[in-house]
Amino acid sequence: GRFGEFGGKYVPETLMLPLEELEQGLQEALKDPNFLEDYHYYLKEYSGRPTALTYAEKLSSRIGGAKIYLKREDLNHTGAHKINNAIGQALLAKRLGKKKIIAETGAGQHGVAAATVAAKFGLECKVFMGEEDIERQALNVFRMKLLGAEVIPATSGNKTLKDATNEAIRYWVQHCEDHFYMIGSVVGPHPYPYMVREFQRVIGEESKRQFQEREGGLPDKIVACVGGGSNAIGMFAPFVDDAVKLIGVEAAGKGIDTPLHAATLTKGTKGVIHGSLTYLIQDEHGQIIEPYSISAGLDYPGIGPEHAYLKDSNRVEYQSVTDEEALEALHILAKEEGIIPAIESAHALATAYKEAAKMPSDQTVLVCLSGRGDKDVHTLMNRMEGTVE
Amino acid sequence: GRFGEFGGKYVPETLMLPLEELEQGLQEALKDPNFLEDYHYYLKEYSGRPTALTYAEKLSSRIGGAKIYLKREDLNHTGAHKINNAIGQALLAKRLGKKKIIAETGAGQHGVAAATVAAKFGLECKVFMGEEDIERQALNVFRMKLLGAEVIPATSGNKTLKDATNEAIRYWVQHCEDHFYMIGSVVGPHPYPYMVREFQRVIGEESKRQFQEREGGLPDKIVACVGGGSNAIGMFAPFVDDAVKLIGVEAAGKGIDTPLHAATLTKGTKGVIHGSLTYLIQDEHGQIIEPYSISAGLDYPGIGPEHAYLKDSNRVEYQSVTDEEALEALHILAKEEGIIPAIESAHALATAYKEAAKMPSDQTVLVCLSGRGDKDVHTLMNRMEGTVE
Amino acid sequence: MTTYLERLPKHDKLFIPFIMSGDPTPELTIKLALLLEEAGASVLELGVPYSDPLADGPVIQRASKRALAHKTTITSTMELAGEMRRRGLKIPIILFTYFNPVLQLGEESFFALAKQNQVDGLLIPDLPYEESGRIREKCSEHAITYISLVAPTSKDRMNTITEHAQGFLYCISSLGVTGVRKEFSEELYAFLDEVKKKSNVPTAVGFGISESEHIQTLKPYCDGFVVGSALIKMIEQKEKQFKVDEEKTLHELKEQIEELISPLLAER
Amino acid sequence: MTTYLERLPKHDKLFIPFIMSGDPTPELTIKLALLLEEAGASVLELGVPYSDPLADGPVIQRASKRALAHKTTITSTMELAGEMRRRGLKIPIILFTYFNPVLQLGEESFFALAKQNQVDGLLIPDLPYEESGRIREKCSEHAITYISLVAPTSKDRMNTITEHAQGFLYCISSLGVTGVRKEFSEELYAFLDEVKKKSNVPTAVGFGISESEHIQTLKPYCDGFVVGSALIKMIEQKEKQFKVDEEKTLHELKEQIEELISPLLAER
Repeated sequence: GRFGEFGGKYVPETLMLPLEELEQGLQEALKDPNFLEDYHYYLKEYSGRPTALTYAEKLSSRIGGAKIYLKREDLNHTGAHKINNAIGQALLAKRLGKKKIIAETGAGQHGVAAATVAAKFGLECKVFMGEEDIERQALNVFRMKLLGAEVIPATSGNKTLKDATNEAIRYWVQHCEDHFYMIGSVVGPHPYPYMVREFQRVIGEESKRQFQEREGGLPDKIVACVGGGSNAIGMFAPFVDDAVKLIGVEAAGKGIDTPLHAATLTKGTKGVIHGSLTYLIQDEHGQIIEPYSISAGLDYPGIGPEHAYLKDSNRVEYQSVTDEEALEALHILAKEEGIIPAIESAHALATAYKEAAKMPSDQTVLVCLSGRGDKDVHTLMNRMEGTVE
Repeated sequence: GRFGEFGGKYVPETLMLPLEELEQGLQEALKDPNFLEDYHYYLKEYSGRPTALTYAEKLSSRIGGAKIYLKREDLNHTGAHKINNAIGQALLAKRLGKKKIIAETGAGQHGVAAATVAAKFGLECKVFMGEEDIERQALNVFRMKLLGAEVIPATSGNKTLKDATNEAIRYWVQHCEDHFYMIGSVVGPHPYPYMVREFQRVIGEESKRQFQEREGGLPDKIVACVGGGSNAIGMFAPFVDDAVKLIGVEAAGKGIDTPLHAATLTKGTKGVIHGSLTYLIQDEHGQIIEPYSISAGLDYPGIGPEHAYLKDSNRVEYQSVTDEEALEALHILAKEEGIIPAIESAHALATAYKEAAKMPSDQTVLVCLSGRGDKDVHTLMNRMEGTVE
Repeated sequence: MTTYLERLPKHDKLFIPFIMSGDPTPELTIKLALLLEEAGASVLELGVPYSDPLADGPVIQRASKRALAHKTTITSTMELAGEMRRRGLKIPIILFTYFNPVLQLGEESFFALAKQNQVDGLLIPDLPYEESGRIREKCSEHAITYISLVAPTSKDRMNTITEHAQGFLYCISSLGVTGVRKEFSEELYAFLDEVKKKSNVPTAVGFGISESEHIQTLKPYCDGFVVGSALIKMIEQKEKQFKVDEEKTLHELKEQIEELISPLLAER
Repeated sequence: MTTYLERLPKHDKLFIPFIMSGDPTPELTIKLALLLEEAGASVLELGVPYSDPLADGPVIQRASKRALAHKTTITSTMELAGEMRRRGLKIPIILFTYFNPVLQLGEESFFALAKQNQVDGLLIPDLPYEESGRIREKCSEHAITYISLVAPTSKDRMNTITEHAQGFLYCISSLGVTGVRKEFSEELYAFLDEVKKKSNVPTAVGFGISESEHIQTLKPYCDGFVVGSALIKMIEQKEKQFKVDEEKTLHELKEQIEELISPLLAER
């Protein structure tokens, strides 16, 4: 249950049995052709996979370097890669005989994905969400309720994602006998980081096949944004043993030299969060610090333990991108390609532009466009009032 | 340029030449394998087609009759079938050497699609939108601007879709030499209803192929909502010569016995609107009456002339569904399948449920899920305040 | 029934004003018609207000809205024409209407009313040649002059249009819907020359004629002028004034019109 | 350094109160510790406040928040333990802390501080047996008692846990995070019986012990009780009172505690 020194199961004793059962159930499921068939059936017939691989022709020529390809996770049902994992875990929950699921959510994307699969597969669903986030993301809250989920406000701490996760874990501790906890990213205690990777690796697998068909080889560089890190792990996993440069992009918020960032790998230190040993943003006394990013999906104080490992083993390079850079990248994509990316994904784009500009035109950069930006339009409107006219 | 007695070109003399040029260019393009290849390339690699065909298992069992399948146009880039047509017309505009496009929009879905393809294909884009709608659909207005389009308020009449269309036509009359008018539905003067059908028939073609693969035959009934009617025509076209019952669903608003509806075929009379002879909602003096529906995409006083023909020739049955019925259908789909449909599409669903309930379980109903409901969440929130808790 | 041609005053250059039936009030529409005749109008274009006037600019759209507020319909407009006749109007009246009101009224009623109210001609801005076969036929049966429009974009269509033109040929002065414009393009002169050469009936320039300079400049290229938006704008600006002192306001309006068309009057 | 066992008073049944370092103030934490000893506490569980106490219910979360507002850290908590010793506290002190503060402080500093401040034991609620190998080793090097928890869901893990238990074995009275509960399930009795049978150290029931009836009911099934949330709640409710009349408030608190644990005191 470790990636190098990272990962593990730092959880209350009560959860050890549920985690063991989960791990065993997962291992069996991943070896069961019927389970995998079901999983791929729903990815295809329900979520609309394979998602497109879009060659961003106008963008590439504007950037003036490598050819930029976009893996269009925004075209998934519910608008982001989150659904891949939610489908996988929902099927697993059913297989394990659990009729009730719990999920945590920040901006609401995983909450919506969880509520969605709960509806689809007939599960009862409770979504824990920080009270602050509930107010900021009223639309997603409404979507979840429309889908039949119960949204439970997390009132502790700063009332955001970190606290919603704490509350979800607390609830799970008390109700683990009949509840399945559906974590939304490659974080949490083992086997979650492993499980979520396996349910997200379809991103990279499809990309590899599609890229082969289109370019007859592998991309030179792959870029993905990293909050908890599930879209990045899903994209990177099938390429880890290939000669492809992999770049993860964290949120630098107002700048990594300010206190307002979410650049866990760049600025964090080793510690335990939500059951896993990884890098995190904390003070000298080991108290976790609330991170900041304009992107609600990236402002998580920890990071998936596999990313910590990939960083320390130098397999993946991690960069960071500020709010401003991400917004500029978003605007450029909207104007050049007619695609409004999620602000999360815009972080990956900003780095991809920088990298592509330095590369010759016969090389290629593949970006994981993890989600669509519709959810962010309110944020963008508030932020850019008057500048888009 | 007619469907039976319907259609035609009821336009100012100034537009006759542009329409002739358009018709000729269209005919050539539709015979040009390169054009078709481009069109299908962008449908696939940009918009993510083929869209999924989802078997709504839980829904079907709740309804308790025929198996219900959903053609998932909501999974398209920008969230609705509108993009199919926008891609086609944008490619045609480029082929005809036009660098500027005009579009009209009501709720903003076609406006967003037009702005999207304008960005993607490097065209200048002006979107005409009623001043009322601009206020009600601020998010879509912002999306269009983000995509680089200019949104021009239509201040005449009731300041909604009908008036935006009038303004777009007026602007086109004055600027037809270098502007391409991208109509969003199967309405307007010939060749628009024909052209938009050809660019939307991919919906039906894919459905036919996918249905064959999944069920080994054709569906027994196909249901689609009808405002202008492009998703319905696109879905129906490839099935018109087959033994499949086709049902179009109009918006009955508060009820077809009230003045507040948009049931053009059910309650309208023959007349001319936006260049086309068709059924429309008008008073005894031939003044067009503003229609009503909770769905911004269905409250159009006219209807595509081909629908008028399909009604009069009895090939398609047209029913109508009230706001209440559509909302109930939306809720049911959300809770049973984890899909929040556009309120437009929910009209088709309401009828599909009724039909399916009357059919044996070995029969099938195919519903065109024309778009996703994210855009409607504000409307739903206002409408259902307090009822979803 | 007297025909269009019989009513037409023998002027060298035609002045064809457009007013909207019911704007600002039905009664004033009649007075305006009589005033225009007095001011030198050769033909009256009488507009039927329409909910969706897609060939018209904002000025005429507003007039349409005002007229609809007075419950003006295609029927009441023709009745108004009859009333104009009863009050002595002699010049031809061309009914300007979108196609849909005609359709809804029905052919039979339409032509009965036209005849009864001595309407001389019909102009339908959204009915191009290709769609107008049946109505042209009916017009000629009922001795109603069917007015055609020709635009700079008509090109190859010009021959057909000029061939079938009756009464006068309405030449669209620029691309565009009706409205007030500042300048004319070089292409316009060539276009007007060509139309004039081909046409068997007088040619009248419309769309954007708002200053006497326009008339002065374009006079050599055509046989007359349609003045719509500019006139409606004058009326609109006097809406309140009419209520205060109708006679004086009508008098002022007449002076403004005479000033506008002075280059035509000078030749009479 | 005196060990846990040497400090343990020889009571039949253990009373193990939990208080949060720095709540409501560091000074009061010391006074509360002394009061608890006086009231019959066998062991003191001294909590280190943490930003993300995911094994704790809302009462202890609030205490954590109050303590953090006083800038309480793992270091200052151990120093507070030292001060308790200086003021005469004899019973064993178990430091209750989440793993992350220990990690950040570093092993060396941690054990140096623990020794220096006469901390006797360590309880880490988010460090299950599998993750605790190294810290157990270090604890035993430094003669620090490592307290283990066992839960009804431990099942097959119970043997391993009981085998390695030191000091006392903390039995989680129900599924769940710490908090105040009303009833106990049948399974709980079976679970406690089993743990007691297997354990070589005293068993103490915790999580939800909030009324003397709980203690009365469960007494036959265990060797002692951990009282956390119920105690913190009493302290919380007296937060203002402490500022008005500290001595009187402490006295009242002591009476409340004695009332709560009366079934234990009755046996002493």
